[in-house]
Amino acid sequence: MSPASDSYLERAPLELRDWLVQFLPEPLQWLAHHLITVVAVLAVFGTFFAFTTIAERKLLARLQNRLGPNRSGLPWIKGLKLWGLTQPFADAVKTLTKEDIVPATADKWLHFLAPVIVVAFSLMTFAVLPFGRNMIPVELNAALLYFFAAGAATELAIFMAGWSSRNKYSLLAAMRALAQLISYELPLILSVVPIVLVAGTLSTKAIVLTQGYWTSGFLPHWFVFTPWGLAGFLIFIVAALAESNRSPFDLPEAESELIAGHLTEYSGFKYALFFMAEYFGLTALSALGVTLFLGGWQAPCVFLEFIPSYLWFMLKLIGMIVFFIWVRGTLLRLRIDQLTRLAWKFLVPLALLNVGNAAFWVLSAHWAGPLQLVRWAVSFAVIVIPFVIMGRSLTAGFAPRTYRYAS
Amino acid sequence: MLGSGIIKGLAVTAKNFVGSYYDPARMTTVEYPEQPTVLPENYRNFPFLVSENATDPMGTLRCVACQICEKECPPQCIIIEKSKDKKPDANGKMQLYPAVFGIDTSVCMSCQICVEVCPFDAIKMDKVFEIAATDRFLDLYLNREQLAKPNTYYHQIHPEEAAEVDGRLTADRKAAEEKAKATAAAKAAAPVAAPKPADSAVAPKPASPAVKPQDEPRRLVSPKPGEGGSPLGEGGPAKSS
Amino acid sequence: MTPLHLCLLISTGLFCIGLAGALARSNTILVLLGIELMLNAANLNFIAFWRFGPPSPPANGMIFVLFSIAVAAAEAAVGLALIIAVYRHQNNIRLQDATRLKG
Amino acid sequence: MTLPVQYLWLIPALPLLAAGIGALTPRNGRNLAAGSAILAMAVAFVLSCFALNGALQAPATHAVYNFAWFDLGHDALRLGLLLDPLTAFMCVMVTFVGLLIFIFSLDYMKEDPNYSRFFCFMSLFAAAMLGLLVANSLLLLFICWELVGLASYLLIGFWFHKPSAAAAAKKAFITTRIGDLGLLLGMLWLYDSSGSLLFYDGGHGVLEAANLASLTGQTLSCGLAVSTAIGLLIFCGAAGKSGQFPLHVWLPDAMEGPTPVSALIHAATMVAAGVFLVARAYPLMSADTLIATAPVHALTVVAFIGALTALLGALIACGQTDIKRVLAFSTVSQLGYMMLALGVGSWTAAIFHLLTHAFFKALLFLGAGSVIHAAHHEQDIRSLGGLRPRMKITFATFAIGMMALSGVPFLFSGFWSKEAILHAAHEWNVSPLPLYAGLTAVVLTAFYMTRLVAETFFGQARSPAAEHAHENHAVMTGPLVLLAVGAVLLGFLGTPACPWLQARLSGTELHSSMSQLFASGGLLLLSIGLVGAGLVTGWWLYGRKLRQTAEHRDPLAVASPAVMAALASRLGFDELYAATVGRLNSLTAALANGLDRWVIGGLVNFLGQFGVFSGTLSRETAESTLNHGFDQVSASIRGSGQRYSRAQTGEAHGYLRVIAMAFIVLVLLLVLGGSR
Amino acid sequence: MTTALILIAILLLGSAAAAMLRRNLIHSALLLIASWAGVAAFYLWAGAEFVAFAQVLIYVGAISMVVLFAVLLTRQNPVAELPAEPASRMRALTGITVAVCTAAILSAAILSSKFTPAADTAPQTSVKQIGLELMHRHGTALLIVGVILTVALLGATILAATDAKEKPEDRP
Repeated sequence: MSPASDSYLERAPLELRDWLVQFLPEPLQWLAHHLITVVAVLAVFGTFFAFTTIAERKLLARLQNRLGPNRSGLPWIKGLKLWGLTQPFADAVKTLTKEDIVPATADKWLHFLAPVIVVAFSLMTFAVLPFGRNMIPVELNAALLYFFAAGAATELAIFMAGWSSRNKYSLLAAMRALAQLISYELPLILSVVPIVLVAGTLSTKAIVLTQGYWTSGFLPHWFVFTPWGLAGFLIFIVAALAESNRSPFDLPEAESELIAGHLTEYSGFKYALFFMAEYFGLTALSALGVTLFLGGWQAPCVFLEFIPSYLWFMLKLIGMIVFFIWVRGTLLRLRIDQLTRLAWKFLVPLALLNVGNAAFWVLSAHWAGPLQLVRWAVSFAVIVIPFVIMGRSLTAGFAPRTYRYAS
Repeated sequence: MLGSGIIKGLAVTAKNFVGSYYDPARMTTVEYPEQPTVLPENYRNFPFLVSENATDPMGTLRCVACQICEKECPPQCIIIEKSKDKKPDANGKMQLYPAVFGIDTSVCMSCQICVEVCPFDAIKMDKVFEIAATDRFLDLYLNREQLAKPNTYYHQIHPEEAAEVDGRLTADRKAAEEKAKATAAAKAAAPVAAPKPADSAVAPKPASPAVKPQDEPRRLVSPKPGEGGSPLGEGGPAKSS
Repeated sequence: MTPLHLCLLISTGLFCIGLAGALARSNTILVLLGIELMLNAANLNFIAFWRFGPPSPPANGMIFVLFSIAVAAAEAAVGLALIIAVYRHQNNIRLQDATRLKG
Repeated sequence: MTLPVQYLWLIPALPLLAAGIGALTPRNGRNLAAGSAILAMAVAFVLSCFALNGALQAPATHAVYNFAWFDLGHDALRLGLLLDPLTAFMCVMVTFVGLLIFIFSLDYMKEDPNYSRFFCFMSLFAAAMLGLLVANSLLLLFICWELVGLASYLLIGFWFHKPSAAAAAKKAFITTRIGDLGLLLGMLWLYDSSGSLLFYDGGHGVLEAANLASLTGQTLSCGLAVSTAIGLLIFCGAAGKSGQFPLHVWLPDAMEGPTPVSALIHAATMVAAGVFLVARAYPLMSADTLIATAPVHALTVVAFIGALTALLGALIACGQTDIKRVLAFSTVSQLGYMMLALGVGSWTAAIFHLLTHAFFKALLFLGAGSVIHAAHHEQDIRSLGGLRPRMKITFATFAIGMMALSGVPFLFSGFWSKEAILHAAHEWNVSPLPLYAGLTAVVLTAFYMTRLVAETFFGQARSPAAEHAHENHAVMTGPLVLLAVGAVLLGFLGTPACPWLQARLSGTELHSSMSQLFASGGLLLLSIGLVGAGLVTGWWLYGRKLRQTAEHRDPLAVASPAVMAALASRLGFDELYAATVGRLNSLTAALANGLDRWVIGGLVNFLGQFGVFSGTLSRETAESTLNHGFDQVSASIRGSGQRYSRAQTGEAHGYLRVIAMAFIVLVLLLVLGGSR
Repeated sequence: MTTALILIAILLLGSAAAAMLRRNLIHSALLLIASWAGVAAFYLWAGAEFVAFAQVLIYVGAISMVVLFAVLLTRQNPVAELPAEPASRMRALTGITVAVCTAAILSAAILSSKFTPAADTAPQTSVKQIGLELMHRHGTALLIVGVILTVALLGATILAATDAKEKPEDRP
């Protein structure tokens, strides 16, 4: 690899780990090695989650010309406000100390298991994400498949939450959430298939490595900078928004209609767990998007490689999250039929087309010279023309709704 | 094309984001306890009782315990008990007064009907909103002492409305005095002419002139000629309607 | 006893649990799920033989399992759709009540 | 231009494609379905002509193209395509006749709401039939065979809202299935004993010398050679499909389908499939003729069955009044002829007759269809009549078909092919009976065809429908004319003077000389005389004194009412089968129920049921005369059958349990028996 | 190694057996999902990670959802949950007997057969290899499975769909 991989900053976290491990007796070293990795991931992303919540609140406020939370400071020091940055910790203390209410007729076990499962599985997805050049918790051959498999279990948890609450709102909302998650899992996975096709592997590490080149030193070969990659990225973002129940696809939790959906009967720490899992899911999907489309931990230019890879990754991740927050602050919630129609009549066909587009890209890989231009033009046309045509038919349906009141 | 609207929307919010840092005029919110907000004139919250004098609020309540508001209140949150004795009011006339006047603000829905029906301008809407309490039952039940607020406070919170009310009241007072004189003179003079009762019935009505034509038909329905002079009698048409 | 024996015994157990469920339960959904269990037992065998059996073309066992899973998915989808159709028709899903093909 | 054997699959693939298009077209896409079907058929016809051209250049060889279908343990299961003159001639015939029938249907089915479905089914049928013809593997042939059965089921039951049509479709399907069971068994046996199902495979095919020798070498305990047994089983399938004697009952009922279907399936192609199969497997069937010690030869059975069928069909045809039924029984009879020819060792004559018969029978059926269409679906010949002046083209072509079928000498194709068969039967030295049966059938054929024409076209119209009949559109008469031309000309391909067709089929040198024409002059003259006798009798009975009203009694019925009644009821075959096959069914049901009772209720219940059943059996044996016993027997059988049919509870649990039990028993048997 | 297998087996068989015994359908379904997850664990144990993840994705992610939807859509009337009638007890008894017999026979067959000792490590199979195998040797099968899945999807939709009348206000 490039000399940057030898820089001290690049190696620092790993060396720290090795240094810590060496103090332990031989048989425990293997265990400690992995334990430290897990703890590190948990700590980093736990903190990240905490600050995502405050960032979201502040950003949303600013997007709507408000100030956002800015009060909480440190305890015992009056007047020190720290721009409200300690808000998440105050929230944590609040939720932890709240009463845990379980409905009398609820299925106690499932009611308890649901938040546990949802957090456990959303954390499991972090195992295959390459956070840095040498920082990947588990190197799997079928990493992408693993990611989606682990993500699939959250649907189960949502069902369990909805059903065990013995509440009609909860159950209805859970079914709605399931319908949404299942619908959008398809475009999500389909939008990733072109990457697999072009990179020829399911391993996240290898996918990042294939993006690690530059044209004349500053044009990175990230997949998002190809026609099919851009289309895939957009589909991925839409599907990821829906998969993580974020606005404008936050129907499962629509407070105004479903009184927070499957979470109606959850309070206190269990509610916090769901909340956490949701942000973990968002973070994991954003990280996956970064890994697959935005070059992972690769620097955008050659001369910026001195900045350690994990920082680049974090930077891109934060960028993604900020974008998600921005979208949440902008768009309105969709109706359920619009939601499913968007998935099945627009995203899925487009994603399928995009798979074909990527296949064309692979087949025309040897085209050179002016043919390169043709290749780009064809690839763009294959995705843009259907987008325009299907988009027209899709928006044609979004006319103002005519209500007929009960007579 | 699909998506152009989304981009436009994103641009709008991005503008908001940037603008919120250097353009305070954009901000829709204020930092509340530090920066007080100016409430609009017509803002209302829960009712209070108007007393003429701040030094002796209980003694100078305008309320005469007529119990109209108690009967009209839709959620039935007003409790009134009449006094056994009478006290002179601001005009020096002997009136009943509320021995007990309570409002359960946990029930009150701020509809202002009590204000509308009060013939004495004795109950008005307050603007206080920092009324959090620790006891859900006792603290939210306001009694006579808590409700009574001086007329100056009324002027403070609803200046235009209070000025109009005061003007009306003083006009009433003047008219009452003139009428007292007139009746005294009439006792000495010949019996009353035909149009006289109408005049005398209208005169004590404390409504503004604009209200008068509206009141005419009511009078046709329940004509009570010869009545007048007594402020208590004013309750008559209101009750009968 | 080699691991292969153990694996095969486990799959036998799974198969027979599925069979018992399919035979004994009256709820059609559970019967279908019992059959799914039996399919899974077969898949287990594929993997067991792929791992411990005589050498075969690479990935043969896995590919069999993949196809089997795909077919099982199709079966589950159609089966459950049928169950819903039957439910709509006779208002319950007890298998012993669904004895007529006719209207 | 020739079509290499590798591309032979195109011929069946094109109609299949058309069937797919037809299946996918919406209801209003009538022209797309019909157009694609006709186009596919036309292209297939052209390709078939190319194939024939190629095959004729090397008639004695069998061009094959074999490929592996899937792996079975160590060796692969292989399928193949075969191109020889037999295949090529059949393909050309099927595509040409099929094309004309398709065109005819354009107008005939015009009113039908399921127009595109009809063409879809027709294309499917054509595809299956062509696949059957080009197969070089008994397995592929069998697959197509079953597809043909399916397509015919769909087509016969095309007007499934008519209960009779639905029943006829079911009957045709089940009856042919009985024969197919034999074919399946024969196929499995063949695979077991020779290890291959390919016909020709460079010396390893089942129809090639090495395998034939080994098959004839093995003998069963009863003295039959294995090849004989397999041949007979294969003949079972052929008999079912071709409507031979025990299994002929479905064919007349199949006339419930639309008339083009009758023409396509029951005249030209599907019923010919059985004959084709026997002709294809002829080396296998005839392999045992060299074994003098064999108790029976496969071909002998074929010959006798064929002769019997020819006679029976012709007899019954005399008593029918439905125009299509008459033609159907005539088809049965003609197929008997072909089988007879196969049996007496002249498969080329059989194929010759098959080809000519396809033309004139399709012509007759389409002519009948034209009549029916014109007369608003009036099919009873007693109610028709007087159509000759109204429908001139139809009458002319129908008359040509009639004369070809009757074997009017020299000009018409039927004469030459029939003559070839009779000639072959004459030379057969095993028994003269087939020849006599054939000669009798000649008389009867001429007789009933004369009756049909006289009743339908002459005299006066006997119903309003017949009165208002008028000539059909050119779309319908055009195919009739073309077929009529074929029905006349085709005969000259195989006259005894110049047996070009036979020589090409068998791949031998062509010896043509006029002298052969009269080599067996006596027989020729005899058959001409018999044809004349039949025509004259027919005319004497029906043409001399034309029918006046529909209710008028049939002259034959006047002459001998008993005979006529028996013929009209088709000699009671349907009733007989209803009784016997019903018994078979209830026996099977009893067996199944016995198993189930044993599982659930224990042996006691079973014994009780068994008592009832044995009582039934003993009663049945007590009945001395079969005729009288039929009713009671069937009633009691039906009763016990109903009792036993309770095994069919419809409860899935029970079935699953039986499967599991059967598995346990099987494993126990295997383990305890210690086999393999 | 073997300990892990036995643990997996206990999870697998235990949850499957419990699923078949529970009266509550949702519990049955969830326990079955646990059992399917156990099968996935077995695959992982045997070194077939790709299949394991596919199993989780398809069974735990997709089929389970269909099952749960079906359970909820076919809610039985609580009144219909009668106590076990004699016929169903009989059926359960015979069913279990048959299953036990099958188990006995199969186990006897397994125990009496001899296998050659296997390699210590799992055969090395990369995802790419599986993909190439699928596309080359089993390409036809893959196509057919694709067609089957499509047809099953359409068929299931048609079977389960109700032909609801479109109301004017339901138009988008």
